[in-house]
Amino acid sequence: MPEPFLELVDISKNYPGVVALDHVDLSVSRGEVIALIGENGAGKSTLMRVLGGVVEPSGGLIRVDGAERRSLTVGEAITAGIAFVHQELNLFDNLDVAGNVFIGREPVYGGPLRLIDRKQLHAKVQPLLERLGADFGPDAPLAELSLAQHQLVEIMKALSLDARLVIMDEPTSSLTLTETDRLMRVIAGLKADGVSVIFITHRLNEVVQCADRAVVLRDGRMVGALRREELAPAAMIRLMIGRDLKSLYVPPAAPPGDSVLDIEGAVTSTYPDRAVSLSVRRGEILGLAGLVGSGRTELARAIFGVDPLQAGAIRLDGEPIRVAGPRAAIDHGIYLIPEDRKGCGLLLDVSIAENISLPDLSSYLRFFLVNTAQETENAKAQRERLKIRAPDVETSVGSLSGGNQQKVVLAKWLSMRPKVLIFDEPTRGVDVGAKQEIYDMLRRLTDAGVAILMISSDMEEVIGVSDRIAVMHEGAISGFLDRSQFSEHNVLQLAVGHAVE
Amino acid sequence: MNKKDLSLLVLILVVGAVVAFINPRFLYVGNLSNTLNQVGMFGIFSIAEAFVIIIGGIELSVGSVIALLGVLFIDLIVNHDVNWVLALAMIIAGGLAIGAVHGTLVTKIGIQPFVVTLCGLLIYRGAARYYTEDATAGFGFGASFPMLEWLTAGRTNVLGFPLPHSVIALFVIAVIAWVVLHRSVFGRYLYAVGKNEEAARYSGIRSGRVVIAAYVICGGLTAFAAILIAMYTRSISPAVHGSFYELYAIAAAVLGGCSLRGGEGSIVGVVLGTVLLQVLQNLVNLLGIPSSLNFAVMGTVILIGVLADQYLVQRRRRATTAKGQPQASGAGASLGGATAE
Amino acid sequence: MNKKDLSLLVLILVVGAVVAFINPRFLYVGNLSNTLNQVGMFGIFSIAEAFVIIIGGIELSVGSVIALLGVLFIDLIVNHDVNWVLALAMIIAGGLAIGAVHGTLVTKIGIQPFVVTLCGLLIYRGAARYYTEDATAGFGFGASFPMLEWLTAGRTNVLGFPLPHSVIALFVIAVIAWVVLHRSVFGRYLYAVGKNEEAARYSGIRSGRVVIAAYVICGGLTAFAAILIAMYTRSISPAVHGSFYELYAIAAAVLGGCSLRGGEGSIVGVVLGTVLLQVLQNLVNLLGIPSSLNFAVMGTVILIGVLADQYLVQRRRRATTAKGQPQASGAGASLGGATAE
Amino acid sequence: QAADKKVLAFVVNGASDFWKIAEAGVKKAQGELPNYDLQLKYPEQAAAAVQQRMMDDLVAAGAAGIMVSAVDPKNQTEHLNKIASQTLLFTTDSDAPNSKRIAYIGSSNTELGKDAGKMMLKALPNGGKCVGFVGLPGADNARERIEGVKETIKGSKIELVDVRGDEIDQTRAKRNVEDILAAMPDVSCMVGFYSYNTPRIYEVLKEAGKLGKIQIIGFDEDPITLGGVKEGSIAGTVVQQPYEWGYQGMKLMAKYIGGDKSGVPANGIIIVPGKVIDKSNVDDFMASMKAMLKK
Ligand SMILES: Nc1ncnc2c1ncn2[C@@H]1O[C@H](COP(=O)(O)OP(=O)(O)OP(=O)(O)O)[C@@H](O)[C@H]1O
Ligand SMILES: Nc1ncnc2c1ncn2[C@@H]1O[C@H](COP(=O)(O)OP(=O)(O)OP(=O)(O)O)[C@@H](O)[C@H]1O
Ligand SMILES: [Mg+2]
Ligand SMILES: [Mg+2]
Repeated sequence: MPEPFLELVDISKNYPGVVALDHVDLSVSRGEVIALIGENGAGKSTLMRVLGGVVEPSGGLIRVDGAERRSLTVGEAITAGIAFVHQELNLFDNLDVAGNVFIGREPVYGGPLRLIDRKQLHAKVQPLLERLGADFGPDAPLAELSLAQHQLVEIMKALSLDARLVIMDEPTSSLTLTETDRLMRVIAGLKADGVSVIFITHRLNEVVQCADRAVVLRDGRMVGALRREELAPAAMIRLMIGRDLKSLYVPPAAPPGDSVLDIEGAVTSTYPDRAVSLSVRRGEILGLAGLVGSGRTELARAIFGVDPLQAGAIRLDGEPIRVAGPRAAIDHGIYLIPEDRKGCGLLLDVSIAENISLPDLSSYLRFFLVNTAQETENAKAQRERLKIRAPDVETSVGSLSGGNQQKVVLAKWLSMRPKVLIFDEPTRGVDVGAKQEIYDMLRRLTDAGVAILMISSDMEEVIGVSDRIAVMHEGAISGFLDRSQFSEHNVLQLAVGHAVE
Repeated sequence: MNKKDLSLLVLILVVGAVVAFINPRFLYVGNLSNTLNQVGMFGIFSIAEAFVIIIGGIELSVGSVIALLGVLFIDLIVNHDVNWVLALAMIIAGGLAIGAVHGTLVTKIGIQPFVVTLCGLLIYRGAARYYTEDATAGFGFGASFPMLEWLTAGRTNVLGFPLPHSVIALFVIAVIAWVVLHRSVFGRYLYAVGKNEEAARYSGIRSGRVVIAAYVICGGLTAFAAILIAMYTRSISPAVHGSFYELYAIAAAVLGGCSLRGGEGSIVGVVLGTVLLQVLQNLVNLLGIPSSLNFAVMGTVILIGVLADQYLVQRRRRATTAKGQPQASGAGASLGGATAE
Repeated sequence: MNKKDLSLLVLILVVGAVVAFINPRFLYVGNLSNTLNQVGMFGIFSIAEAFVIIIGGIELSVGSVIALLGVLFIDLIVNHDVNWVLALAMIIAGGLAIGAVHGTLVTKIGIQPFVVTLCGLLIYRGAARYYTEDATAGFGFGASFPMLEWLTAGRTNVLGFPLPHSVIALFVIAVIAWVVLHRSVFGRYLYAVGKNEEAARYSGIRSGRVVIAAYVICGGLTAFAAILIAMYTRSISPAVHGSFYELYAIAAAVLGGCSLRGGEGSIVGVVLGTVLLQVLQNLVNLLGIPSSLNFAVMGTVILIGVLADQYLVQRRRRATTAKGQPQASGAGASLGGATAE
Repeated sequence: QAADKKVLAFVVNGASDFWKIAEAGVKKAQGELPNYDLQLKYPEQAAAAVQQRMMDDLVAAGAAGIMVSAVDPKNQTEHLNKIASQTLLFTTDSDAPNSKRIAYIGSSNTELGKDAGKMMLKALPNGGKCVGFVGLPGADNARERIEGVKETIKGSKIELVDVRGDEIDQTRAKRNVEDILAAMPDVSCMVGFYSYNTPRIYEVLKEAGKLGKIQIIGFDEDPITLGGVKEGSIAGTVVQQPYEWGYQGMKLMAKYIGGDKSGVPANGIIIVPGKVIDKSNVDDFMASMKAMLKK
């Protein structure tokens, strides 16, 4: 094994009331692919932020090429050849794709004027786009790309750095199988070029696919490492959460009832010449799969009334309804849990309790005022139930780990009484243990008569949780699958627009 | 009372103590009462402004609205012999209407708040000047509305202290605003919309309505302040009356912890901000500082206060870190500090 | 030229055509030349303001800086017999220094830009007034600096048109600013920091330096404008000189597509915004509209322009949707429209 | 219609009631000058630049004559000359003696100040501390009035200890009086140098119950000032005669354009003296004002 060029020694990081990292060691050698796994809030992102120069550790040493230091700055990290794909995307929606990829490292001409060489810039971005199979050009304005496409741009940014080490913090959390596969190949390519990769994910099969070793964090401590040959989901789960997990799928208690939500000929603005029709039945989980940009989020937004429906009708319990806006949808009992938690799901610098109560404040009323005691109580209950890792419910959501933020988004809606729940990537960034809790909860909800539409890019989740799957391709439904037809192959066939044989 | 408000209070007390030390007349009942009267008038429209700032908007037409509605009010009761209760109701209704128009233009038509209210600033000022043909609107000699005057510009003895009614009005308004902002559902919505409108909409908040409501509240309170101010000056030159008052209002709100990016601010802070600004004005006259330095003194004291606060915050932080305690990363200073985004 | 700028240009042309139709003197060479002269002076400090707005800051002290530096400039060359080239350099240096101080207070100490520059507004105005003891600073009769006067306030005949030098200066500055903002790496950083400072820092951009640089540029350009304006008015009453100019500057920038939330705006837009504001001023005098309505006309035209633009955008959108073509969802209106956040 | 009439513009230095009276004079002149279009122009701000802009625009619009109350005559000379070279230029209110203006019509602020000073001497035979209030202490008219006062009271036991400025903000103006009352309990007279200052003084003293105990000397003819004079609580006020400026000035300009230059004296200065209004003549003055503003 080659000498490690980068070592983290005895790194600790304390936040008020939280020990995020507790004396962690990690070393990286050339061409090594390390998977970093652990529960939500275990400290994975924090560890990587220390490495990327974003967070200053409270203690410990960082050794780069033998030189020791207490902390790095972003600039030093970049100079040391470390590229970083952040968990929370850090892009500029007033620039185009090329501008984002090369921000801070633009090719220039004109001497001291440092003018941007646009041609060269585009030329440099084009191969990256192809490498990841992106369906947009280098001059696409970022504001018009979907979340998953943003994630691809972030990855390109890291790849363009010619780094020695690429850190990817949950790069695949909103990618579908196709893009993920492509990314796996990219990682293999990097490895072959001698570039090291640290890879954080909650999708354990990805770890099995590409990692040389897996490092497991729990409660800020390193609890184990698995070599390539030991990598198996069960072993990883045991290290991560300290127990085994049962299988994903729990069948419904009763066969599904009548259809609750009927979408007929819905047309969204991105695909004005395609229409979607589907219905969700009482007590069932309808999975909605598709490739990045297939229009699933757009559909959900239109049903929820965020965007106007260009054409088509929505029926609830057979009655046609008009959804003028999210409030109207909620009044009808249709809820949406959005995929973009930072942009649409949360008020970042507000406490967990206030975030949870926000959609349902009227039920906390006491003499026209908010009953904060009841609010806190309910938030505490949700925190227990979803195992949100935070010192208390007064903690502001912005300081939570990504997965825990996602749990807060879920908690916002689960304390209410919906008829139809639309989940857009419900477990984005959520760890395996908590995922299971969430799936159990979905099942309990359907058993209580709720209809669930679950948009998911996680193949395992779509197949493991749904009672039925609808697949979207370029703004239209390309087919439905019953449980008997469930398979990766079938879903993928439909997702690329082919029929199932 | 949060930390920001506390810093502000300390600053006010320090400034007050220094002034009182140099000129003990600062603490005379008459002087305090006069200063409180100003705080009352300015505080009300500063609170108005705070509502709009909290939802992430801005209201630049405060000064012009004060001029226009003031002129109209005096005109109604002096020249048109309208009963003052009716006139008062009409003016408040006018303020609410102006707010509704601004809110609608911002939300339904989607014009930037800065542009909408800048146009308001220009149009209302012009309207006031045109309406009076640039003449001063005033009560004239001996015109008297004893009841109205007593209510708006009078003072009531409370334990020997002549408490101006304007400050009583401010107190009532501040208490209500505090409850609304910090305790009611609507207040939660205001902050939510100001922090992240998209997320608020996804939570089923009709953000458009909330924004309009904020502008309407702002308009109504400003109208009320306009009446108090008109009754105080008893004469209004439409070309200059209330000009720059929007800046006072925004300054008070920002000093009081509001962020112009929305989603932040406390009523106690806004009131304290107003107090600071008025004490500074008082100080200049009381210490016999040349009135040309009035502005400079205000600016300097605010800057020193903010710098001192920032310095203390940083020292405190260093101290806690040294003691090995975890430190709040990104905790801004309490006074006028950049709110982390 | 983007869509926003185009809408603004159309609005200017429409207003111009209407004015010219009512009073053809609008198009007289002398009048156009005078208006352009104003555009030159106001455009320069509007561009200055735009730099700060693009990085997500705000600069409220523009007017006061124009007063203070103007007073100092005149004082230097008239009373202290400083060579004007040296004086010019000193004043520009002063502007740069003011910008550096503001930038440092914002980034290193972490005080909100609004607070820093509000204090600046107050302090510089006070300093100017104190320095001159509130007296007007001016050249007096017969004082003459032919070269300086020609350079700053003169006009050169270009194809029979007396082109004011101020507008030539604006042109040069605008071209440079355009290249810097829209073509250089530094410009890219300005937009990046304005949009998302945290992300900029994660990308290895020294956002602190970028912010300071923006304030320094703003200070320098404002100083230059201060000299032009001083040479135009040839007299400065420190109490009122340049007051409200920050509002003009911000208005021009916002009309030209800058968002006060940062990260947006184009130089062409800012210049067009200035042109619109100046044409509106010209219009009031030319059409014999009562000057009390000056402000109201300005406000009304801007509002109508923005509303018309918004209306057209919405119609266009509906039309394309009907034609079944894909449309950019969330595309705001082009003029003064709320920039989507 | 109006387009083919010659335009004569009266450009004032800012909006105030004072100019309303001048406007009445202008209106009277308009009645007698049917072939002219007389306009009174208020710049939207009392700033030299704004006023210059306005005059440039007026010249561009073809004005035949401009009578201007220059914001800053000392330093506007050059620009006034430029205007004078393109159209007939009169100055009023404050003169620009070095400019190429044809005539100045107005009063002398120093003389007005002296009148006020004399009134102070009469009102305070035993002397005392006085405080002045003014909008813009640096403005020429304010300086000259203050100087006039100081010159007259020099050597007496009366002292003008301070003059507070208020930027023409009425709230500040009233506040200043309140603050001075608090800061200087021994003040024995207050002078309102701008037209709105005196009413503010009157109101504050009335509210404080100090009317009669503290002498008030005013300038200009605000209705409250006149009321106070009539009531006896204001010692007196010094007024200018803007009505005459507007009336005579416009007539003179028309005459001059018509070719008759006899109305303009050699030095070009036409002084319309000010008037001291006290209890003895206030009724007459109010009656004549009423008559003037009726038109
Ligand atoms: N700025 C902060 N302030 C306070 N606490 C923080 C802050 N950032 C992170 N934490 C805490 O540190 C702990 C570790 O967070 P981290 O983001 O590293 O988790 P993670 O392993 O990446 O989890 P996930 O899988 O959910 O992304 C969490 O408990 C989190 O609440
Ligand atoms: N704000 C926007 N402006 C313009 N186009 C957009 C915008 N948001 C999304 N799109 C486009 O709409 C298409 C559908 O996006 P959508 O988010 O619905 O896809 P999706 O199926 O949810 O996929 P994923 O979320 O996995 O990317 C994409 O091609 C995307 O480029
Ligand atoms: Mg994480
Ligand atoms: Mg999606």
